[in-house]
This record gives sequence, structure tokens and C-alpha cells, in this order.
Amino acid sequence: MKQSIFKVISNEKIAKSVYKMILSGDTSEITSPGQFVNLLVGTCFLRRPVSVCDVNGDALTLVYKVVGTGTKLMSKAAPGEEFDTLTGLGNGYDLTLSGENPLLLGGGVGVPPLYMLAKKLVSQGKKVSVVLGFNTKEEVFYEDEFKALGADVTVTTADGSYGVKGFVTDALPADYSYFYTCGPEPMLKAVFKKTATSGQFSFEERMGCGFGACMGCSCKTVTGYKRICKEGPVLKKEEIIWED
Amino acid sequence: MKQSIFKVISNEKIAKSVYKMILSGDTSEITSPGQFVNLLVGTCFLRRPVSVCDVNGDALTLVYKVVGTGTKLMSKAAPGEEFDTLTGLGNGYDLTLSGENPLLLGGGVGVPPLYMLAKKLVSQGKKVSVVLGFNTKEEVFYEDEFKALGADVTVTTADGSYGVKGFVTDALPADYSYFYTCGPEPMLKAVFKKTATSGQFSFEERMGCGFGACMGCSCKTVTGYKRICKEGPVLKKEEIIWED
Amino acid sequence: MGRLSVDLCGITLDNPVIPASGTFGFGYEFAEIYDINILGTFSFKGTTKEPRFGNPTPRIAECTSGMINAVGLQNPGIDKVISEELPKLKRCFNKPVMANIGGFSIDEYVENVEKISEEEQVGWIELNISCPNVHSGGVNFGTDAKSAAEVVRAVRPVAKKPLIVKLTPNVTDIVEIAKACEAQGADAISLINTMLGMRIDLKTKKPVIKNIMGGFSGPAIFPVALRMVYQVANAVSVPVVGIGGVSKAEDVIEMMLAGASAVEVGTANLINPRACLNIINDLERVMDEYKTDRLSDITGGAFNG
Amino acid sequence: MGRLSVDLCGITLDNPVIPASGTFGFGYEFAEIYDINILGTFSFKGTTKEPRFGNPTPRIAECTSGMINAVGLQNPGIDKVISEELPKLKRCFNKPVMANIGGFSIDEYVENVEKISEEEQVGWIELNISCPNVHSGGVNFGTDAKSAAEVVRAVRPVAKKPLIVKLTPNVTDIVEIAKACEAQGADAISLINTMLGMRIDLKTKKPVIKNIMGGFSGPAIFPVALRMVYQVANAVSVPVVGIGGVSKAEDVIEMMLAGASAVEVGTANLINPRACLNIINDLERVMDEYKTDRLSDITGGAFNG
Ligand SMILES: Cc1cc2nc3c(=O)[nH]c(=O)nc-3n(C[C@H](O)[C@H](O)[C@H](O)COP(=O)(O)OP(=O)(O)OC[C@H]3O[C@@H](n4cnc5c(N)ncnc54)[C@H](O)[C@@H]3O)c2cc1C
Ligand SMILES: Cc1cc2nc3c(=O)[nH]c(=O)nc-3n(C[C@H](O)[C@H](O)[C@H](O)COP(=O)(O)OP(=O)(O)OC[C@H]3O[C@@H](n4cnc5c(N)ncnc54)[C@H](O)[C@@H]3O)c2cc1C
Ligand SMILES: Cc1cc2nc3c(=O)[nH]c(=O)nc-3n(C[C@H](O)[C@H](O)[C@H](O)COP(=O)(O)O)c2cc1C
Ligand SMILES: Cc1cc2nc3c(=O)[nH]c(=O)nc-3n(C[C@H](O)[C@H](O)[C@H](O)COP(=O)(O)O)c2cc1C
Ligand code: FES
Ligand code: FES
Repeated sequence: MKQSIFKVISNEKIAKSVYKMILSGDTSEITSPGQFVNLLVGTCFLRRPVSVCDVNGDALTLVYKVVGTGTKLMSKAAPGEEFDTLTGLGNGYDLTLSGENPLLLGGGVGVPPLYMLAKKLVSQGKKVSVVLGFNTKEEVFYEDEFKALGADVTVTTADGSYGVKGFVTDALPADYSYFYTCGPEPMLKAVFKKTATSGQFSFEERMGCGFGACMGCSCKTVTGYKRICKEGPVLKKEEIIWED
Repeated sequence: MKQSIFKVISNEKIAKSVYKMILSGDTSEITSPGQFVNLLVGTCFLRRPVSVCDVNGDALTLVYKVVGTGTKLMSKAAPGEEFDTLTGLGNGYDLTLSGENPLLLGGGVGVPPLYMLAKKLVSQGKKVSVVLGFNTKEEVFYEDEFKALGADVTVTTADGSYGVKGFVTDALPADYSYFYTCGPEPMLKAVFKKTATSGQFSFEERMGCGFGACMGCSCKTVTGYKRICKEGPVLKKEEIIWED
Repeated sequence: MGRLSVDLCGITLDNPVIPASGTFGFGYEFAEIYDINILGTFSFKGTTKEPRFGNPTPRIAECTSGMINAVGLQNPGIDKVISEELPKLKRCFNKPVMANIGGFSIDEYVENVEKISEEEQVGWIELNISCPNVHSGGVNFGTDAKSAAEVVRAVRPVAKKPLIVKLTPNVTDIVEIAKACEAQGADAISLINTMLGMRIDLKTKKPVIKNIMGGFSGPAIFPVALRMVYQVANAVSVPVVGIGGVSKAEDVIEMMLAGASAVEVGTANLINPRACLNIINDLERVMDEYKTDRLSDITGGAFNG
Repeated sequence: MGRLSVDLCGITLDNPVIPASGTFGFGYEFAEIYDINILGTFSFKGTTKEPRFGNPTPRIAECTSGMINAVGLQNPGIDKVISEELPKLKRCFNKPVMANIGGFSIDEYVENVEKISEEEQVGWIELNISCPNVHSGGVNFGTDAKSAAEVVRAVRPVAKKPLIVKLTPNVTDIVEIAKACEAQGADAISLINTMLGMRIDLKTKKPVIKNIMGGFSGPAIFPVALRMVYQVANAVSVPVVGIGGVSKAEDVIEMMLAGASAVEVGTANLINPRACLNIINDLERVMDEYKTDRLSDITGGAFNG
């Protein structure tokens, strides 16, 4: 974990309520896709956790949806604005288990962390399939970016306004070696049920600190209690216990 | 009273820890010297009361000393920065009682409200004497500004590093028709004792609202209870009751 | 009845927004800034039998997201309130007003309530039981269920208007006290009054407030107020008026979801004299955002959550 | 002894800054960021007899200038703390540590204190009496002077280290409870624990915290904490440790002027992991600004103010 200042390079809307922010700063502690950063935003008391979407040298890309006070403030940040940021948080995805043709399943703002993951897997020579699920056409983002990596991309929308009508689980390819997923909890549950192989899930939880100090984000797993911010946010399919 | 937005035109240091800020906005409610404005400053919870030093059309001049969080933030305000401001607060000095050669006695940041007062009195053809008291040379400000109005100006410093050594009460002229004063409480008490005529005193008190709603700033006077922010900050010599 | 209107003890309020006692005087200062008839109602400055100057100054201290006051119930006394303030008020406010009544003994409470009950413009009596009980060494009536019940029992027969009992939060068990007041015939409970707090001036190394301690209010106390509103609204069957740290339309809705039938706004008025006006103007937009049709439907919406 | 050093029950602290229990784990996360040996000491995560998962999530809610937590004392249990955490801790912290001990019955408190007393690295025992008393229907030991006294009386004989009793602020009369603890032999009093608070999510219309209510902490509670420290320090003769909303060097000095001999910093560590480091680094500059020579001289400086 590292605490340092990141400066906004650019901040633009890429879909309905969804923004892409590029910041520059010390990215040295970001070691793995699926990790997140924790940003101090304006007068918000708690930090805001956001997944690493991409890292290129000093440049950190975040993609976030405006849902409340903090993300609204973020959407108004101009180039040059600075954020006190904790980096290198969480375990991230384990790439060694991917097999040759891994499947990436992203829903809504669960899509961003899969981008850096896809990039790494492609660079390792894997054949990557991606299914990106959204509610409706205006919310779709990053289809082209994933395609540009050379991944095989399917987009689903719940209302059928773009791509395949339905959920990501309605567009699972016939064959994949392993899967990685991130998205809202109902989607994760559906993925859990409908996938044929093992895989890894990235979870969200309300956080007090984001670096393991407060025990605010704990969950029960088959392998014991884990903090989503420290031993997570990525859990393996085998260890997940779904509550209620 | 009026609530409106004022925009910083300039903000410069004029003496040790003392700044002069010119703002532009709706000054229509400022009717009399000795009134004050109440500024919302950064994340400070309460507003900060500052005396009106001068008004020229849309331009409002404030002179303030950095003593804590709020005034420190004010000192960092750049041109263009905006302040939510309540104007037209307090009674202000009553000019009708001045006589022909009024005396103005200011101590430290009690000096600013006397400037607009001197200007008005001079414009009414009065012969104005001013005694400005400071601790030390580096803290002296506005001597030239008062001189430029045509007032007869004496400066005192407690350590004798500039002007007359001593307090304002050590430099009272022999003859004056009436007096107006503003400054720290020990000075006001000394002025009360040592002056030969009647006069008016401007007081400070910790304020919750600044416009008469909270009863936070009350004092006892010979003529009943008064709110420093509403029936004050200016009290006549005859009505003052000194507590402890 | 509009989307914003609510009922408080049989009187319809156009909206649930009520400036809290002690932060709105008798309304004039605010009437200079906006037409105060837009308000649901307002609770006037706490009134006692005798005129009071209150405590020595400084009476105000700043805090993070809040303030401390130790005004000490400065008011002109109930007779002057009736003979001077209410007639003046009538000229700028044409709705029933909430009369906030203090007292330092049970007899005083009874006398004050009896007098104010006669006033036509008074819609509700809000009994502030946080005043120190001079007969038992200065302990508040409101910090003990037994003495709270005693006050309510004594004033109940003479209160000719709906009786709202206002509770102090500085207690171990707010529910016990609220229930005791309900059992003695309170028509509603309002809460919370200020929390006992303190600041020290690092320069003088002395308490900022001359009286050492004072009442802490503002957005900082909202989570405690909300919790108490939720607990009390779950435990009593009379309406609850939520107070404490409310400064925006969202806060009003949150208080109502916690069980409040109406909401008082205190300190926010001091910082932004337009606070209540802004809240009322924002309410419909915020209701739309959170898919709320009518405010009167959401009271207690978070129960069984 | 340097300018910053203070005494706490006979042990000299290099400075009065102590990360508060539950916000500093067992120190490792912070040791990644700075050398935690710079601290006066720290109070480790509240430890109970059995390992505990704690409450269901969400356990965290944001507030204005503060947060609510309902972690529910997640900890590995005292045996694992002794066999695993303390040996690990020894490698990154070479000072006496403060052991924060919880319990749900008097027997459990006694057993836990007895065990932890044997540990060499433990300098003080901080008895958290805010846990619900399972034997009397979940009411906190700390909300009642009698049950607080009972716990302290029971653990006193087995506590082989200075015994600091940590009080909850959710009470009518904090002084009565502090005095009861002192009378039973507490070597110091620390306060305050979190205030009971709540938030509701406007989108779901349900409480944010799964357990409905939780403990409110952060700068918002500072004025209440300061007031209670002042009241208790005035009433007891043992040292008082001030806790609640401290986030900068100025706050440490204000707490000490109110009567604290040392100061715990909680929530601030979660927002800014360097908070305690910054506070310690700022202390001398702030002392100079306010003309304070030695911190150990200022405890209670605001009394008779
Ligand atoms: C590990 C992790 C990675 C995330 N990555 C992304 C991402 O890449 N892009 C993206 O758009 N969003 C992401 N989120 C969700 C994002 O953190 C929330 O949308 C954001 O905190 C909302 O803040 P707000 O102030 O706008 O909302 P508000 O509702 O005003 O926030 C109030 C409080 O609730 C918390 N909160 C609200 N929603 C969530 C949530 N879903 N998860 C956790 N805390 C929440 C806030 O942090 C804050 O403390 C991630 C969450 C986690 C835990
Ligand atoms: C009617 C009136 C007119 C004033 N005019 C001027 C002026 O023209 N120039 C000038 O430099 N100062 C003036 N002051 C004093 C000025 O208001 C304070 O210096 C300022 O509020 C300090 O704020 P701070 O945040 O820097 O200090 P802090 O000490 O951090 O402030 C903490 C709190 O104490 C209050 N406070 C601190 N000092 C004073 C004080 N002396 N009077 C009232 N409240 C105080 C603050 O407003 C705030 O609420 C005036 C005060 C009053 C009441
Ligand atoms: C300056 C001031 C004066 C107050 N005077 C009274 C009063 O006279 N009677 C009363 O019942 N409450 C009084 N209160 C308490 C408020 O009505 C309200 O209960 C409390 O401030 C919490 O609400 P808030 O956080 O919105 O201010 C006063 C509060 C303030 C800040
Ligand atoms: C996430 C969290 C967990 C806590 N856990 C404990 C605990 O285990 N034992 C305890 O005595 N206090 C616990 N506390 C209370 C703190 O130690 C402290 O008393 C309180 O938060 C007030 O201080 P603050 O405002 O500086 O945070 C916890 C507080 C927080 C925020
Ligand atoms: S958020 Fe604090 S431990 Fe995970
Ligand atoms: S400051 Fe509120 S009445 Fe004067």
C-alpha cells in the first residue's frame, strides 16, 4: 500500500453517467489487475474505492459511474486537480489459473477492472473472450477498447437495445478454460450458478479504510474470514459463501 | 440584510498579518459606516464577521488580520474566488452626533471601520482627527489612507517603534467635539475612562448568526439587552455596562 | 393536500419543514429575506415566565460541522411574548405557530402553558423539558423518566393545544423517557434538543464558552438524532418530530424514513438564512429522485429494515 | 524525558499519541507506511474470549465529519491473539502495547484479563465495558454505574497491569460511572467509545448498516468527547485518556487542556493512514504556537476556567 498524490490528466464522459479519468502519479504499488485505489474526494469523509482499469507508466485509468455525492464530485474534477490516493489495495486477480482461453464477464461498472486483466492475459498469449453486460445501449462502454486488445467481445443489454438481449449469463460461450468476473451481486450469483468451470469473482463492500485496518468489509468464506479490501476483493469460486 | 455572492477583485498584505481584500457585489444594503458583513469561508462552519472598511459602488473593501482558520483561508483567496456574504448587518455609527471636530480612535483591526466613517465625516465638512494605535511598526496600516482623506492623523505604537510611544489614549488631542472608537476591549475601556466627551464604541462578540436570530451575542446595556449583531455593534458611551 | 403536506396532531402542514426553536427568533429577521408563510410552521424562541437575559458571553463556539451555544433561554418572558411578539408575528405569519415553552419548576411550566394556550395563533405547544430543574439542584427535567412524566402530567390538563414534548438526547435511554411522556398524554414527541458539548480556546487555554459547556447542534449531530428518532418512533404511537442537524432536503426525507412526521431545522438557519426556503424548494426534486410520491406516506419507511 | 513525553500509570510515553482500538488492527497495516515505534503506544483490536466474525455487512456508513461502524468486535479470540498476534507484533513494535479487552459476561472479562496480564509486551489493559451484557438482555455493562463497578471489581484482582476502564458516552451521567470505576480500583479512565448513531439509505429506504445502528466516531463527536473528558477529569483523581474525533495536533492539546494525560486517535487513522505520524510531527510546532513548553504540564490547564 502507498499513500500519494495523483493529478488529473483528463476526465471525460464515456457513457450515460459513466466517466473515464486518467490520473498521473506513483503507480509502483499497483501490481495486479483487480486491485483498487481509494481516493479522498472533496469533503466526503470516507475515501472512495475505485478499481484500477489500466496502468501505463505513471498514468492510472479509472472508469466510474456517478451514483452519489463522491462520484458526482469526481465527475467535476478538472485537469490538474489532485487526489490523495491509496494505491496497491486488494489482492487482484490471479492470472496463473486462467488456462488457454479464459472468459471475462463484466457487468456495468464491473467492466473496468477486466480491461487491465484482458490486456495482461492477451500479452501472455491467451485467447480471451469477453462478455460485457449493460442495462441499455446508452450505458455501453469499452467495447472497442476490448476489441482493440484482440479479445473476442460480446455485449449484452437487458433491454435488447444493443448486442445480445439479456444478461451476461445469456451469452456464455460454449468453451472456456476459466473465468473472471466483476459486477453487481445478482449478476455474480447468476455467474456462480451458470458457469461450467472454476473462476474468480470480484466483490464490493462498504469500506471504512480500504487497507485492512477497520474490519468493516469482512466476509465469511470457506477458507475463513476475509477482508474484501485486503484478502479480497477477488475471491475464488470455491471459497465463496453467499449470505442471504 | 441581504444574502448575496461577492467576488474577490484583489487581496493583498498591507501590514504584518493584515490583509486588504476588495470584493465586488451588491452593496446596496450597506447603509452606514460601522456595519459589518458576515462571510462564509471555506469549510468553516460559522460565518466570519468583518467590518465594512469602505464601499465604492459595487466594490467592498475589507481589512482583516489573520488570527485563525477562517482568516487564514481568506488570506489565500485568489481574485475571482466567491464568498457567500450577508451584508447590511448591524446599526453602524450615528454620524449626526459628531459635532464639528470629531475624534476617531482605532486600535489594530479596529481601525478599518473608522476609514469609511472618516470619509463620510470629511465629506460632511467636519474636521476629523484620527488616532491609530498598533503594537509595533510592522503592524501599522492605513495611516496614508486617512491622511489622503484630509484627516489629522496620529499613530501610536505600544513599543514606540513608530509614531508616539504608548496607546491611543496617550495621544488624545486637547479638543474634540465627540468621539468614535473601535478596537480591542482593554482599549475601549481605557477610552471610556479617559475621554472628555460622549462618543460611540464598536464591540465584538462571538456570533452564531450575525443577523439577530440566535441571541448568541447579547449584552446588557443601560437601555436594555442588545444584540451586538443587530442593535450593535455600535453602542453609545452612556448605555455601556462593562461586565467583569 | 399537496405532495408535501403532512399532518401534525390534526393540523395540516403544507410541508414538514419547521424552523426549530431558538434559531428563528419570532420570525422577523427571516421575513426580511423570504415570505415565511411558505414554512410548515415554526417553533418560536423558548419562552419562560420571567424575562431572561440568559448566560454571560461568549455564548457561541464553533465546531467541525456544528456549533455550541449557551444562550441560556434569553427571552422577554411569556407576558411580553403574548402582548408584543405574537401581535407583531401575526402581521408576517398567517399560520398556526408552535409555542416553545420552558420552565424551571413544574408550577412555572403549568402557568406558562395555561397562558399560551389562550393564544389563537398558537397551533401546538412544544414543551422544552431540557431546562434545569431548580428544585432538584439543576438536573434537567428531561434526563429522568420520572420527572419528565411529572411535568407532562402537570401541564396536560391545562394544555388546550396539541402538546409536543421535546426531549434532550443527553440520556442513557431515550425510549424510556419518550414512553413516560406518551403515557402522561403527550400528543407528540419532538427530538432532539442539543447535545452537551464543549470547546477550549488554545490561545487562552480556557473554555470558549463562558459557562464552560453548552449545547452542540448542526450536521455533526444528525446520526445521533436520526437514531433516536428511529428508536422513539418505533416505541410510541404518537407522532414524532425529528430534529438535529437537518440542513438539506435529503435530510428531511431521511428523518421521515426514520419515523418523523415532520422535521425541525435549527442551526442551518443561522448559517444560511435561506436554509428552510431552499429545503422546501428542493423537496419535490429530491422526492422524484428517490421515487417518493407523497411525503406523508414515507414516515417510518425504514422500519423493519 | 522530552517535551512531548507524558506518564500513563507509571509508564513513560514518548508522546501522548495512541492509536485507538479497532482502528489500528495489530499494527501491521500501518507498519507498512511508517515506523510505528514513533507512537506513544497503541491499543490493539478489542479482544474477546472466543474468535468472533462480528456483525453482518454492511458494517460501515458515512456521515458528515464522521462514520458509523458496526464491526461487532471481529477478532481472532484471546488465545490466538496471544499465540499469533503478539509474537508478530513484537517484530515491528518494541514498546509496551495497550491490550483492549472485551467480554460478554463478568467471567469472560476476568478470564481474558487474567490471560492477557501474563503477556510481557502488554503495558496496560484497556477494559472496554461497552459490550452488551448477555446476562442482562444485552444492555451494556458501561451504561450503568452498578454493573460497571461490578466488572471492575471482578477484574481488578487479576489485572497485573495498569487497568484503564474505557467508557461509553451513551449515558446520562458519565461522571457517576467514572467514579464508580475509580472506586473499584481502576488505574485510569479512557473515554469516549463511539456514540450510538444511524443512517438510512434513501435509495433502498433501509438502514445503511445491516444491524440498523452502530457506533458513530470521527471529528463530529469531538465536542461531546471533550466535554466528557473535562467532566471526568474534574471528578476523578486517576489519569484520563481522551478519545473521540481527534485528528490533528491541536485536538491533542485541546484534549489535554480538558484534563487528558494521553490521547487516543481512532477514525483519523482510517481516513489518513499517516494521521498519527502527522500529529506527532506537528506537535512541537503547535506547542510553540501556543507557547507550551512541555506537554506533561498542560493536562487540565482549562480547569477553573
Ligand atoms: C473494491 C471496489 C472497487 C470499485 N470499483 C469501482 C469502479 O471501478 N467503478 C465504479 O464506478 N465504482 C466502483 N466501485 C463502487 C464505488 O466505490 C461507489 O460507487 C462509490 O463509492 C460511490 O460513492 P458516492 O459518494 O458517489 O455514493 P454515495 O452513495 O453518496 O456514497 C455513500 C457511501 O457509501 C459508499 N458506497 C456507495 N456505493 C458503494 C459501493 N457500490 N461499494 C462500496 N461502497 C459504496 C461510499 O463509498 C460512501 O462511503 C467499487 C467499489 C469497491 C468496494
Ligand atoms: C462586528 C465584528 C466586526 C469585525 N471586524 C473585523 C475587521 O474588520 N477586521 C478583522 O480583522 N477582524 C474583525 N473582526 C474579528 C473577526 O471576526 C475575527 O478575527 C474572525 O472571526 C476570526 O476568525 P478565524 O477563523 O480566523 O479565527 P478562529 O479563532 O479560528 O475562529 C474561531 C471562531 O471564533 C470566532 N472569533 C474569533 N475571534 C473573534 C473575534 N475577535 N470576534 C468575533 N468572533 C471571533 C470566529 O468567528 C469563529 O467562529 C470583527 C468581529 C466582529 C464581531
Ligand atoms: C442558538 C440556539 C438556541 C436554541 N434555543 C432553544 C430554545 O430556546 N428552546 C428549545 O427547545 N431548543 C432550543 N435550541 C435547540 C434547537 O431547537 C434544536 O433542537 C437543536 O439545535 C438541534 O437541531 P439543529 O442541529 O438543527 O440545530 C436552540 C439551538 C440553538 C443553536
Ligand atoms: C471501526 C472501528 C472499530 C472499533 N473497535 C473498537 C474496539 O474493538 N474496542 C474499543 O474499545 N473501541 C473500538 N472502537 C472505538 C474507538 O477506539 C474510539 O473509542 C472511537 O472510535 C472514538 O474515537 P475516534 O472518533 O477518534 O474514532 C472502534 C472504532 C471504530 C471506528
Ligand atoms: S475497509 Fe477497513 S478492513 Fe476493509
Ligand atoms: S449573532 Fe445571532 S443574534 Fe447576534
